[in-house]
Amino acid sequence: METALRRPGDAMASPGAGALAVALDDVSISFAIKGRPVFKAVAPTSLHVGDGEFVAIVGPTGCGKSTLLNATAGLLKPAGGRVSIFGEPLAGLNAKAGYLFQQDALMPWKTALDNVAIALEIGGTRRAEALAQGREWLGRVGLARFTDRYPHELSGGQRKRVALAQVLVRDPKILLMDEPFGPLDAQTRQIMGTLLLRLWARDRKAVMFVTHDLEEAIALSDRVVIMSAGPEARIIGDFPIDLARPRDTADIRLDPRFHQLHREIWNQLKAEVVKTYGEEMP
Amino acid sequence: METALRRPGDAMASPGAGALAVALDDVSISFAIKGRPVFKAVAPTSLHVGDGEFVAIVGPTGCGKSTLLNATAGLLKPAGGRVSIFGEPLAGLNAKAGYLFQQDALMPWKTALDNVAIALEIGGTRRAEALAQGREWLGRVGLARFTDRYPHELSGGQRKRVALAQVLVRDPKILLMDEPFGPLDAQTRQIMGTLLLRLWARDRKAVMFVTHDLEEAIALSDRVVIMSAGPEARIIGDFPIDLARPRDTADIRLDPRFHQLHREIWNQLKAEVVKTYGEEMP
Amino acid sequence: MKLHPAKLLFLQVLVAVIALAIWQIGATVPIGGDYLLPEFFFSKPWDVLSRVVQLFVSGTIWKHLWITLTETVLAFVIGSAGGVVIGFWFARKPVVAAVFDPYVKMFNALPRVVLAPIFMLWLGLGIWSKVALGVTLVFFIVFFNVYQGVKEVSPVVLANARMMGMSERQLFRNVYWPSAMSWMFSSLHTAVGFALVGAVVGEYLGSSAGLGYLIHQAEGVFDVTGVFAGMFILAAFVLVIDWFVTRVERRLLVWRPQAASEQN
Amino acid sequence: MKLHPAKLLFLQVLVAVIALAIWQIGATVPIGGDYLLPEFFFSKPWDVLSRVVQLFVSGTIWKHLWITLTETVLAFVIGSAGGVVIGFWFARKPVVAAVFDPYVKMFNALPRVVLAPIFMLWLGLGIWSKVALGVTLVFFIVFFNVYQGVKEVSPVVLANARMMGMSERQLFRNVYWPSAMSWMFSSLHTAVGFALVGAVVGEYLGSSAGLGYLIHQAEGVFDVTGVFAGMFILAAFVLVIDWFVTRVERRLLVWRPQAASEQN
Amino acid sequence: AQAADVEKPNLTLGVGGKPLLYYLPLTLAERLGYFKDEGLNVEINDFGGGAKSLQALIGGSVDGVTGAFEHTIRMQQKKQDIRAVIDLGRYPGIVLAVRKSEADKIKTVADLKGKNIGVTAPGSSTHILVQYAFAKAGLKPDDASFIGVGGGASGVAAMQKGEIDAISHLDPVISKLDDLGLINVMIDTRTTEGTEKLFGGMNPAAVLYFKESFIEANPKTVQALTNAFYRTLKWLEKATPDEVAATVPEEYWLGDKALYIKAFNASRPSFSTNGNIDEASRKAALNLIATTDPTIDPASIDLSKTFDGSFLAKAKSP
Ligand SMILES: Nc1ncnc2c1ncn2[C@@H]1O[C@H](COP(=O)(O)OP(=O)(O)OP(=O)(O)O)[C@@H](O)[C@H]1O
Ligand SMILES: Nc1ncnc2c1ncn2[C@@H]1O[C@H](COP(=O)(O)OP(=O)(O)OP(=O)(O)O)[C@@H](O)[C@H]1O
Ligand SMILES: [Mg+2]
Ligand SMILES: [Mg+2]
Repeated sequence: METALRRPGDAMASPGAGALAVALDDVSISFAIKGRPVFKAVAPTSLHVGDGEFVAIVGPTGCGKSTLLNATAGLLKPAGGRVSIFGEPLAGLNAKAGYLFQQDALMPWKTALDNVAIALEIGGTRRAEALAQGREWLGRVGLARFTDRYPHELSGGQRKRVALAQVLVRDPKILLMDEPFGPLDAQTRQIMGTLLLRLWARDRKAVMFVTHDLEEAIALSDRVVIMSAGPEARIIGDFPIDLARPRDTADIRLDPRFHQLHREIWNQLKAEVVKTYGEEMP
Repeated sequence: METALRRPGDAMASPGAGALAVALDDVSISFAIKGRPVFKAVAPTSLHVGDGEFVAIVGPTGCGKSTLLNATAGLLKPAGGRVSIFGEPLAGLNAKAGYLFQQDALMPWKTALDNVAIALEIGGTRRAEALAQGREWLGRVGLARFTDRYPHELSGGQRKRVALAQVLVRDPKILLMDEPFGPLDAQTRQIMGTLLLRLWARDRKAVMFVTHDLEEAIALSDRVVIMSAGPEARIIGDFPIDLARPRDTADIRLDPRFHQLHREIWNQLKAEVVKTYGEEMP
Repeated sequence: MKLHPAKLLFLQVLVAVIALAIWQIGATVPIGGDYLLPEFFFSKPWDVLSRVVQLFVSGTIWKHLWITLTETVLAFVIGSAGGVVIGFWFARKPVVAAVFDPYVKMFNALPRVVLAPIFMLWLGLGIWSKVALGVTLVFFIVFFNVYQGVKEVSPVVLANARMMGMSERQLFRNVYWPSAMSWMFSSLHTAVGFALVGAVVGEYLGSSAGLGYLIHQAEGVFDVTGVFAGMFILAAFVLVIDWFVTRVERRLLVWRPQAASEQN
Repeated sequence: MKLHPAKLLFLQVLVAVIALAIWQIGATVPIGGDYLLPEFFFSKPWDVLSRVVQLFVSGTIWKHLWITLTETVLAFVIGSAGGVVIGFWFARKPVVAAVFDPYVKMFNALPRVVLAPIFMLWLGLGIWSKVALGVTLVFFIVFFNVYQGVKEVSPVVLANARMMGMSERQLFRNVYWPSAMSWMFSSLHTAVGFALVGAVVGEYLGSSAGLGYLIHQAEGVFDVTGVFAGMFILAAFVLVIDWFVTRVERRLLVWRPQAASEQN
Repeated sequence: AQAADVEKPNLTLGVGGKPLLYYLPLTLAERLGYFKDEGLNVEINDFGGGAKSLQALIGGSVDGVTGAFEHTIRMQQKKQDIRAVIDLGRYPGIVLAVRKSEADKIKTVADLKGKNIGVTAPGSSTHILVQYAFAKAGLKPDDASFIGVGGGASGVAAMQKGEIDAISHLDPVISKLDDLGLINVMIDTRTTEGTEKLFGGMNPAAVLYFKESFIEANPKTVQALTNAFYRTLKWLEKATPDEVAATVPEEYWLGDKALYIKAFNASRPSFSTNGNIDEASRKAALNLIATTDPTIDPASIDLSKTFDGSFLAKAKSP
């Protein structure tokens, strides 16, 4: 398993390899729960994401993926370890990152369009320009006809796509995405994946992409990281994806190398998930 | 396409076929939006679910799946058509149904265990008994160690599983499930699917199961219903799944018939989704 | 469960009629030798109504009404603005809030009646001393609610907004303010009444005009009819102000899903 | 941004010291020939403090304090219980709410000072007429907040609970009540002060004991020191009641995520 | 004085502003222990004003009230039978004073036209007195604007800030203003001359009154109270200012004993010495309110029902 963590081709994962967008070094995360011992969600863990690298994170439910993203975003203070962003230790919020939350996070008092436009406006973009770009982005995620709806008037998948537009329109250097395509149908998922890859190819953002769909993880990313079941979750696998770019998210699934990778990662993941239920499942 | 709707073996879908758990006849659903023409989400549509039948509903995001479940639950009044439950026209809430919502719907002021136990307590079960059963169900969904957590202290997938336990513990005659396994990893999904099937096999509930995962839909259900992209969404495909029961949700995917069905349904679905983006995608 | 407006109006009038009937009977029909609502303390509805009409017909009321209106509106506006600003400030600066918390609560507990002489000393006998009294009532109601409202902002929405890079000011405009709005309006509905109470009590304690002055004068000569007429005008008056508040509220809260209890 | 308790206490005391210093200077150092806080109206902090001490040492205060405490607690409990019950009732019965809405608002606008004689008529001179005054203040604050709180219940959580088959009563216990709780407590914090204000104003308008009586007596003979001493005791007093409310609140709201503004 | 056999040994008296010098006999009777001597246990309830104490009497919360004599007349108009049994103050004790800086411009009542005049409350006796003076001077009631300034320190504040040009008020406000050198007295009904000048005779002010029904049901109790007050009046007649100051609670000294004694000396003549309200005084009182309140019909008032002298007579000859 150690070999999985340190593969020869995995230069970017090792510290000091130059431009690291995100460096989590020995980061551990705990939650204080009233009247209970501290819950150690994530054991000391290191994860390095190079500038322009697309890292997918998979792991059993409740292992600590969201928690890890929260720490990278600066929303959660790790119990131990260091978080560095482009070489600088992170203090406060991570201003370089855009974060697509797992939960609904749209402002309910703004229409879909305003929710997207505000992301630009706070950066100083004029309103007319922000609205134009917002409209364009909503079109890209397939919501051109829903611009003036309030969040509660949208379906779950539609809200998620508004949130996606909200994050992407700002064009951040680092993208943190927590199950961005969760409530979307397979077809829409692929379309969105292609959209994301196109954007990423243009100016090579660093991406941390949490998903439960292993195929999606392989199809999109440069590296797939596997977390063990919690508590005290750790990274137990780190697989570089050596599929050629640019990729077509649909066609790539026919590639034999894809299947080989899939099988390899799946086996490790499966063992891990079974552990979660080990004693508990009926 | 008409043939897809009325297949010879599809007796249960036709009206008057005896014990129908849910009968939606020419149900149409509209939303009033301020300062805009009425939004016709679902065009007059009929869907019949026999007693003990497991129907999966798939369709592009935003087509009206949740809306259809809401109408069946009695939470939403259809603009037209009739909703009957076990032959009776539905007035008010559907007391026979358990509904797993797409959104977070746990009571934030109750622990996971209390959230499950309350579902029994309101039916008159004594507290001690309700707690015992709640604990057992939380164990079944893999959360035995999280019984006394409040919802905000759980991960997205954990919350969903608490909600699942909350619905299943009541043992309703009709199950309405809106993307119940959405935020779960593939492995946990299968475990939960198996759990659901076991339960269903025991006392043959009627199930309406919304999912974006076509493989899951086929693996679990007796029938897969496809909805067209909205607005004015309709049911445009109705495929009986003639795979043998009992099924193992993992092994069944190796069955050649499974693949055949998958391809068949997929082709129709794909065409549908592309329509949604037709003019809009960049 | 929506009522037809005409039916609603009918029911509302019915309630008024029943209340007036009870009043009339209580004031004129002795029950067990005693009046339930002795005329000396309660007057009679018909007398009160005709006095109200007379006040309006003779025109004497307008000047008083105008003064009280000015005071009420000023107290309401200043008090709620203050409550909103300080409420937000406290909510965003936990240290400030923690330090001043006991003092705010202490001030809230001071009986305003006792403060009247001090306000008169500082602000004179004109409308401002009455406005000040109203402000001390309105302020605390709005303050506590806004303070709580800001703390109730959804953590996820807030985190999202902060990740977008919003400054404190932008957060205020785009998150805290709209989110605390329903709290604010809830407190405003209470505050409208209290603004008027403050103004009237101020007038009552020292003034030369206003509804409170009228009531006080009537009380001094044991003219209960006059007192009730004054209170009646007062009450009708607050409905008008509240109607404006409700309109603004409807306007600003369009984004809300229909209230849960109104569905179905 | 959490303060160390000792540091917090230090800052709080500092604020008090600064305020007292300003008071002392304003009362004793003439600015431009005039005193900012003339002693005749404001007394001097030191005098007030020694009067407070004297009141406690001589023991005269206890009787008054006890009476006012009883009135305040009764007004608070009855007023909030009424506000909660009627608030829930109105929120759950839109028709009732719509019909009575204007009347509730009208009553909220009646100056309590004018109502005092009526309460005395009905309830006599004992504590109950004072309690009634306090109740009319507390009730409306709690009522409006609970009413709004119920309407703000998350529609999804409510729909889920209803699908479970909860009866109206079960919904109340398991959904509306816990959900409206933070609204309720917000209003309770305001209401504590108003309960006391009501009690004191009642005493002020007619009584033979209580803090309001003390203050009224002192005021009648220009004993500002006495007035301020009374107000000071009053204010200290409300902090104690509020402390209890806060404890109950903490207890009942354990399930809340840490308030958004306190994170980070 | 007899003891023990009163019908109602525990009773409550109402008063609107107990510390006022206007009600000094009440405080004295209490502090001198005269109620106790009569076998009475008196609880004194202090109200926000005279009107409120009267309302408490009508409402039945108090048994008797020390208040203005005019209340008995007004209540007759309202069909409430209220009777005075003993007079405590012969003169109203109200002072109309003008601000010093205006004194050279305002010399007579007629000069008050168009000015701002502070009164304790609109409709109160201080207001009515000015209106009476206006009527005598040929002015209309609304020829000046009357500002209610309340009973306490607000009057002083209003005068200090120059917001009122004249004030019609009672002690201790008047003495305080005088002490501060802010006012010139124009009409002083604390003294015999001042009162006679304005009313042409006496004009009873503070009295002890009851509901007729109460007097009927509790004659011995009323007698005991009358006895106690009569004894107080006699004590007061002879007492030195220092004795009075020593008898009242220290808090009543206005924070300044000298000021209290000054105020007492100014008011001294206004306290009744014999407790009687004669026919002329009653007429004067009726004349006062009838002049200023058009709703009072003098013809319909039976003045003999406003004062019941039988108790006083017994108190004088025990
Ligand atoms: N605020 C909290 N307090 C206590 N425990 C928490 C809190 N937030 C998360 N946890 C726990 O930490 C662990 C990791 O949670 P996290 O949300 O990171 O999981 P996840 O990997 O994102 O899971 P999922 O795929 O279900 O979203 C879980 O066991 C969860 O119960
Ligand atoms: N309250 C509402 N007001 C207006 N339009 C609504 C409302 N709720 C849903 N809609 C619209 O109705 C359509 C169907 O919504 P629904 O939530 O049923 O979609 P869905 O099939 O569940 O989608 P998803 O897979 O994304 O959850 C969508 O276009 C949505 O915008
Ligand atoms: Mg997560
Ligand atoms: Mg949906």
